[in-house]
Amino acid sequence: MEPILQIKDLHVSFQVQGGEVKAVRGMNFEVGKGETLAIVGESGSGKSVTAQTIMRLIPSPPCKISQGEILFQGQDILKKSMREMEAIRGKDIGMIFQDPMTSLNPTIKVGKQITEVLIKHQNMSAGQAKKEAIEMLKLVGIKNAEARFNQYPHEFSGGMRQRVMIAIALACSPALLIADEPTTALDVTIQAQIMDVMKDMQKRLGTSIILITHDLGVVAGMCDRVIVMYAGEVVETGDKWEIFNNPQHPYTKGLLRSMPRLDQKKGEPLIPIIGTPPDLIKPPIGCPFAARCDQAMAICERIDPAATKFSETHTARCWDLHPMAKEAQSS
Amino acid sequence: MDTNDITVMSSPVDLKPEDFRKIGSDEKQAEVIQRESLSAWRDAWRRLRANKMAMTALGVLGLIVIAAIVGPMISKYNYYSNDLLNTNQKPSAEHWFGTDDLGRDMFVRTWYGARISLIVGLAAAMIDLFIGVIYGGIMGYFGGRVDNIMNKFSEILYAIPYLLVTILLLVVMEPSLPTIILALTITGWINMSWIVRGEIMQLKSREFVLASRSMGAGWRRLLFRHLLPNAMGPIIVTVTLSVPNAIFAEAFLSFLGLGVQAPIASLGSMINDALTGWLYYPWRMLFPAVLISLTMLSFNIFGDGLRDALDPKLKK
Amino acid sequence: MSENLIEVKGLKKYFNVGSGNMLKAVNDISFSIAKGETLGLVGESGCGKSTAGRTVLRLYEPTGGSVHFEGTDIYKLSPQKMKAMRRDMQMIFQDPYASLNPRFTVTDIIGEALDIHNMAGSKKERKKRVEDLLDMVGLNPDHATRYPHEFSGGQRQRIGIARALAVNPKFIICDEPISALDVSIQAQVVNLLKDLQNRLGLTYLFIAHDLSMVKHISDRVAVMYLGRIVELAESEELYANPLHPYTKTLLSAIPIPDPAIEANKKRIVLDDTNNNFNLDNSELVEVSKGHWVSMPK
Amino acid sequence: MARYIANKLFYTLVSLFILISATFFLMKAIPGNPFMSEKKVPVAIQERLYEQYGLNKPVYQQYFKYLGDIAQGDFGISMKKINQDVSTIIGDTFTASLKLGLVAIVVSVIVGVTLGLLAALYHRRLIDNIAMVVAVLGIAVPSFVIASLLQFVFSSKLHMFPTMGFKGPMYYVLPVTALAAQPIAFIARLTRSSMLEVLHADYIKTAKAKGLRWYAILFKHVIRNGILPIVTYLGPMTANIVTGSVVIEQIFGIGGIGKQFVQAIGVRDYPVIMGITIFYGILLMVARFLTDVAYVFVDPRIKLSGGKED
Amino acid sequence: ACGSNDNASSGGNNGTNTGGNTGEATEKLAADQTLRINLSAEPPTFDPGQAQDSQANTVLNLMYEGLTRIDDSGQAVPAAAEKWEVDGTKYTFHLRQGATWSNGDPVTAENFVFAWERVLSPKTDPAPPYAYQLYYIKGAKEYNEGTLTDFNEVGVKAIDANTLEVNLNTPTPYFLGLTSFYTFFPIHQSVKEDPKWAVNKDKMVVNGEFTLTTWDKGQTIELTKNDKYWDAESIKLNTINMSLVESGATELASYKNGELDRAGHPNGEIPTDQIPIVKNELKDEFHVKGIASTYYYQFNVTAKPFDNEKIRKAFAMSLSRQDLVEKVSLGGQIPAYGFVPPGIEGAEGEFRAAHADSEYFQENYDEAKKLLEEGMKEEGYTKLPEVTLIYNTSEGHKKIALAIADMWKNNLGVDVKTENQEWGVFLQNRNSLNYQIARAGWTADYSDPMTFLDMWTTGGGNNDVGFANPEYDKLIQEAKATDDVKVRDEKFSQAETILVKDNMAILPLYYYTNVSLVKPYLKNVVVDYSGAVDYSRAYLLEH
Ligand SMILES: Nc1ncnc2c1ncn2[C@@H]1O[C@H](COP(=O)(O)OP(=O)(O)OP(=O)(O)O)[C@@H](O)[C@H]1O
Ligand SMILES: Nc1ncnc2c1ncn2[C@@H]1O[C@H](COP(=O)(O)OP(=O)(O)OP(=O)(O)O)[C@@H](O)[C@H]1O
Ligand SMILES: [Mg+2]
Ligand SMILES: [Mg+2]
Repeated sequence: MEPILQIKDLHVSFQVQGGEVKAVRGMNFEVGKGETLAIVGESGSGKSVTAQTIMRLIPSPPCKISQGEILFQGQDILKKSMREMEAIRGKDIGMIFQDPMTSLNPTIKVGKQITEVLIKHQNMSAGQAKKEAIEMLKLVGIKNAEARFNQYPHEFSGGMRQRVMIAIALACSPALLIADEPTTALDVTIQAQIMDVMKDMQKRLGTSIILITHDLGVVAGMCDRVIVMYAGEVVETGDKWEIFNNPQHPYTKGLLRSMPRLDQKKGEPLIPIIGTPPDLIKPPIGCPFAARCDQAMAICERIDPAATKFSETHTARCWDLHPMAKEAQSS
Repeated sequence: MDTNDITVMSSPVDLKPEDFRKIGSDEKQAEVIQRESLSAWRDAWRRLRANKMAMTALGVLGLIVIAAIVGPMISKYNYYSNDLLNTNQKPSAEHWFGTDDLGRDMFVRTWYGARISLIVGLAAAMIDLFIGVIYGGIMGYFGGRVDNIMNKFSEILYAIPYLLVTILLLVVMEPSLPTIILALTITGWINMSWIVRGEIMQLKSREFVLASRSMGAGWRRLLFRHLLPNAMGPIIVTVTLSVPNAIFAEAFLSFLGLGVQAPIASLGSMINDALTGWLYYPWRMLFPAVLISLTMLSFNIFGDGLRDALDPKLKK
Repeated sequence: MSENLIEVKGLKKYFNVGSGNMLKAVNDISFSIAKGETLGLVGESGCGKSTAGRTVLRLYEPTGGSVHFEGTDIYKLSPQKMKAMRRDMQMIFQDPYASLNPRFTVTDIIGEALDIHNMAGSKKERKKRVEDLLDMVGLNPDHATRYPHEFSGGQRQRIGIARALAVNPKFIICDEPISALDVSIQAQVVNLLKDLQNRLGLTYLFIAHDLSMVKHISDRVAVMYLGRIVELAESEELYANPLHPYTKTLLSAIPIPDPAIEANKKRIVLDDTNNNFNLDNSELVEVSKGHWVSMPK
Repeated sequence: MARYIANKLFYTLVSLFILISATFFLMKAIPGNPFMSEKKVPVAIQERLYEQYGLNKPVYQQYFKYLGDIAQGDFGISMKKINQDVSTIIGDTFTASLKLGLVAIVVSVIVGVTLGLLAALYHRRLIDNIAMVVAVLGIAVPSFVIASLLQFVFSSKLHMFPTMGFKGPMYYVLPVTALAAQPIAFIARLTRSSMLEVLHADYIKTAKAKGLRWYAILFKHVIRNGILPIVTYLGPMTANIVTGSVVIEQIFGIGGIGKQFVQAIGVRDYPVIMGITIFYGILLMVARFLTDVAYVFVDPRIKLSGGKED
Repeated sequence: ACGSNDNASSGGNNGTNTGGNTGEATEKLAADQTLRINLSAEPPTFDPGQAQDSQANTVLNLMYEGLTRIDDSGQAVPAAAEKWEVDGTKYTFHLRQGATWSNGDPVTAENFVFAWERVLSPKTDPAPPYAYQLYYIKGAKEYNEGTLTDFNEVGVKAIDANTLEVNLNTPTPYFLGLTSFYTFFPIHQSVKEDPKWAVNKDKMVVNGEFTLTTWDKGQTIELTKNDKYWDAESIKLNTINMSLVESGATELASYKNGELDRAGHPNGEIPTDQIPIVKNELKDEFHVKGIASTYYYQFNVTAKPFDNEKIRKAFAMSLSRQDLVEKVSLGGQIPAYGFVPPGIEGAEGEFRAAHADSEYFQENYDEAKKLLEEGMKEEGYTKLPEVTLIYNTSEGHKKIALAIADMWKNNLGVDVKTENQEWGVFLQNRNSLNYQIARAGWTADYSDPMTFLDMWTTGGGNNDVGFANPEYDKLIQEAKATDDVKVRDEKFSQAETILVKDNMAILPLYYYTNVSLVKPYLKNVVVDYSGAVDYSRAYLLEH
């Protein structure tokens, strides 16, 4: 599988009053052609920042990409000029933003916000673009698309806005689609419908997808591989079977445990992961999850663990997986 | 996936078994990164202080104010005595800023004029802030009939010939500084109110307003705590403009004979006096003009700084 | 269930969308919620859930209908009385970022509710309370002086929850409070909401998409479609025995966090996306005890 | 929309009526009359003039007569410019001011917005500082000083442009520059301030993610969202600039309506004062109305007719 | 004089005046005879009967021709009238044969009768404000006031097409001069058809040297040579282009820039600040000419403290007029100690030359202080009431007021507040005697002391100082009655003595001058005693 995107040792930080928020701290991963990669993880763990860094959309200042490479189709995106980036964005890499309310321009009709991309990247005429855009709106399940085409974002419900965002991102059938929590505001039927659209596109065009989500159900249905992030780092990665059936990192385990299940008995409390994630201005020197981890060991607070490999695809970073840990515990 | 470098962990340090002693989550030591807890205003002030340009500007303004107060005192001249033997003298040790067409000392007159102009400018700015912002805020916030009526009222006031009003004011009242300030304020705030109105109309549909309303916030809180602070950019720009506008309006009034009464000077009227001969007696123009420009520059830079300081998104 | 805390009757909210067209975002819905109960509200996105929630709180002036809160019709209250009432009724907004004033620090956003209802006490108490609330929703109290844009989406949502909790309300409309949260925090928040409910006797109207979560948290669930309630039942009953075709579709689409199940899942697809199930000529009928479903008249 | 316009029209008419009344009585309240001069004319002649122009009647009668005339669209004739119709005077002088003003507006919007945008795009960098110093100078230096300086440098010294008059394209350059200096400065600063806000908005990120060229983003997304304060400012500014600047018109010897107005007040040419006031009032209200309409185009979230919510 | 030392050098390096030295003695006419001048305001009317200001004067003098014209020596010379006979109060004018209007009609005596009747008729709408200039004619005043209704009884008659007979009330030595004034200009009968003819350049039928060919309202006025004018041969200018710029500084700048051929009085003004400079820089082009106007302050003799004569005198004597003209007003003005300015005809030559104003009072600060003390004692003041000097808004007036207030402070020890007032407000206050001291100025209507002195009679329309002196009234009455120029002169001198020396109702400051800049190649511009300018026979040399 030939990777379309490779991220190597990416470090991203923000200058804020009182210091530097180290939002991404040494990310490494790659996305294969036609593959769907899920990024799950704690809120604030740097998922969106990573995604936006790939698009070079992070505002700088205050942001700084202090280290690392992002190879897209073999070329380092971080070295590209603004002009070259413009050509890539929207056409080669599409992006769905997390916050639908503020991500649509409030003063431009929804339809126009879609046709814009079509005209720019597909060289369509205005008329063609309009037809295509209405198609797109229908595709993402917006009823009465002709009328909705001429409305403004504030006249849409949250979920409808998000669907518009999706339509924009899908409009040019990009080679890589980054979807930052595309369906959080959608009901399950629409969500399923959109997932179908994405899958269909993937099948037709071999699109690669990075899907950032909290919904492990969506991950289960949609993705090939999963990256679990915590505090700016990848703590576990594997294909979905490995992650769901054989999670290794305590955070991943915690995540899966905390999901409500339909068959769960009523009144039974959910099992959350206690505590809060660390402040990334001063990230812990050891394992970032140590403070919340009931398996934490003395070493966890001192040294950030390296990855342990379980299979070609499955790795996790935890001291508990270290051979010495078992020894220590058994002794 | 780091497949190449890590198969089995290679540790940078020697690990001892006790390192792997379980401590659990309860023993964790949450890092405490105490940041001083500041109110939004104090936070803004702190950020403002960090802005060197803005602080310099503030310093310059302070110096100008001090000089305007002290300047006339330290000179042996006063602002009104003529010296017809020494008219239009170049700056010298005797007269630091030279003399004007009646031989009056320009140094004293300049600082004295700065005093008047600053009073006029600041008064106008205050009025702009108090009347203009509140009036515009109310128009924009309530909309509908309130807006219609208040808006039309401001338009009428704006369209009534200002000169007539001023002439009448001066017939009715003593020509004095308060009268002029009154004349300037009758319509001075209107522009501000319109700018604010537009901003508020735009802002009031934002969701955070709804959120605050859901908590029971009344219109005063919504307007003053939520909407106006978010309209701070244009407000500050308008205020910083209203200061020179008032100063020049005063000069224009003097030009029409309705401003401060000679021999009292204002920077505007001094520039005006110097205008016809500025090629030959440049110092008569230079000092007041530079002082006005410096004041305005400082006001504007300070205003920009303030604007930036009040916009948390811009913070460094 | 004891007495009803809130009773909504015939609520309507139409939007004027220009050229004389009315968008019937909420079209004659009625329901009631008992004290200490959680009513889940699910439905297609855009079907009017948020609008219904906002109208119930009188953030939008209703087009018709009434809302009785503890027996008083809140649409008839004077502004002063309404303000006092708002202390008891709170809302967690769907869009975390837009609903936070970008110029307020987190302290001020949360503290504002305290200020409005004069609950702050001294500065120190206010700070303490804000920190407690942040802690309660799983945010680092050290972040109290930050601004909304410095937070991630989920963190912002938690700020919104803390704000709603600040005034110790009796009734909270949770407009998709957790959809922007990561799962571990979702669990925290849901537990927190439940815990608060148990401790303080809170009542919720819980709007969400995540049907598993809705099922988990709600006592009863209402399903909305095109501005109307099409089905309303005890949550166990609804999930076990959905009657309305839309409900069935919805339930069949729930994603299950298990790749094995997902791989073989069959979902009912509405063949006609414009299907309105003849709602204009339907009414809610109680088919079994507490189970109402929309049926053609 | 039709109801909205009818409603606005009604308010505008009422406002005009109030404006006319207020100005009329104000004008009559100030000392002096059109026939005063240092060298007085004999009482008999003066009284005949009063009679001919209706000034011998009680003020309220003059007022009602004026209202009657105005209702029929009759602005009367000047009391100083003998036998000249007020409408002709307004027409003639307004033409000059309008030509000059429109050019000045176009220049100030283009230059001002460009400067402001540059400053916002290069926030806290050299270009920002340069643009803002230019802007501050535009504000800090009074227009009469700018006008005199321009005159000195470009006509007296460099002989590039004529000193005065208003005969052809070359005659526009200096007065337009002087006239536009302050609006440029103000627009630049307003633009910068509001664009800074817009540039940080999420939807700009979206636009970038679409791969739009920077100028497309600028023109289609950024400007429109940040233009509102400029639109507000533009309304009255247009009314002001096209009705002339006394100072600029005096310095460059242009017979515009601004100069005309101040002169009319100076000699108490009542019909001209009233005529120009009404003219200006209408212009202002139209400009403000258009501003409001423009608001909706600029930002569809703004509701014109409605109040708060609903 | 002042400041000349600092600016000596700047005068040297600023020699950009176009054509300053090239005119030399080669009297060769320029090919393009276009004169470019400036009017600081647009003439309010082109109707000679309605005109009343100096801008209209300049233009109307070029477009119309009266019975006489004033030449550069100030004498009335034949114009529309070829010759005339004077018999006491009866004047017979013989009009020039062959003179025509611009439409070709002959200029007849009827045109004059028509014009004068129009000015005097109470039915003319609006009433011509200067009708009173014709009041010397028998029955004119009565007709104008409506007490006489038959115009035939007014002393003006067209004997035949070319003979106009005029009868006056009393001997009026300056009447011939008056007939050159615009109110006396003839009007073509065609104007009857359109009451608004004077606002339409195509309807103006003129008999003067030039016709109005362009009137771009508010911007420019252009006159073109009238080929139908009887003496068209001696008119060399083809076109006169008038810009309408109010600002003196701009006018001067365009003059220096070569856009104007003449700048300054009477149609514009050289800014005071620049006078010393241009005087130096453009020596050959700088012209100062005394004119028959007086700049003075007037006391309200009915208000405290100036109801006391000694106090008035003290104020008048404690000034240095020399300083004022040399250091403040700067236009080469002449210090005034009387009211009638130089340039006004007396019995033999100028009135002022025969009756020196230095007789009336001298500047003497000690004397002034003494008088002030005495005056205060008389009134029982321990402290002088607060005194305010009012003036109408103008840079020049302001400077003078401030300089004078300062002199009073230094020389008399009195603090005087100065207050500038908007023109209308100022006039109103002055008319209603609502002031203590006020600025004033008076320009001659005709070259005779009468124009300065009859205004101070008790209750006179322009007597706005509250001055009332029966003896004075009697002297003026007597002067009006006699046709003996010597007696008149004597009466005037006595009256002025009462006005200034005895009563000091007014405080003379200086006699005005006309300051102008004229390009050396512009020749034959005539400025008369009153400062009125006549460009009709000017011409341009090659430059
Ligand atoms: N503009 C900014 N200034 C300062 N800090 C920022 C900024 N943007 C993001 N951060 C910080 O960077 C970290 C990562 O944020 P990011 O938005 O990537 O989180 P996320 O993983 O997408 O979370 P969520 O799932 O909640 O969206 C957070 O701690 C956040 O506070
Ligand atoms: N201010 C408004 N003006 C016009 N139409 C509106 C407005 N607000 C909402 N609507 C419309 O009302 C309908 C219901 O919107 P609402 O936000 O209540 O949906 P929702 O059920 O909350 O959906 P979601 O789950 O996507 O948030 C939508 O069709 C929307 O377009
Ligand atoms: Mg995110
Ligand atoms: Mg919603």
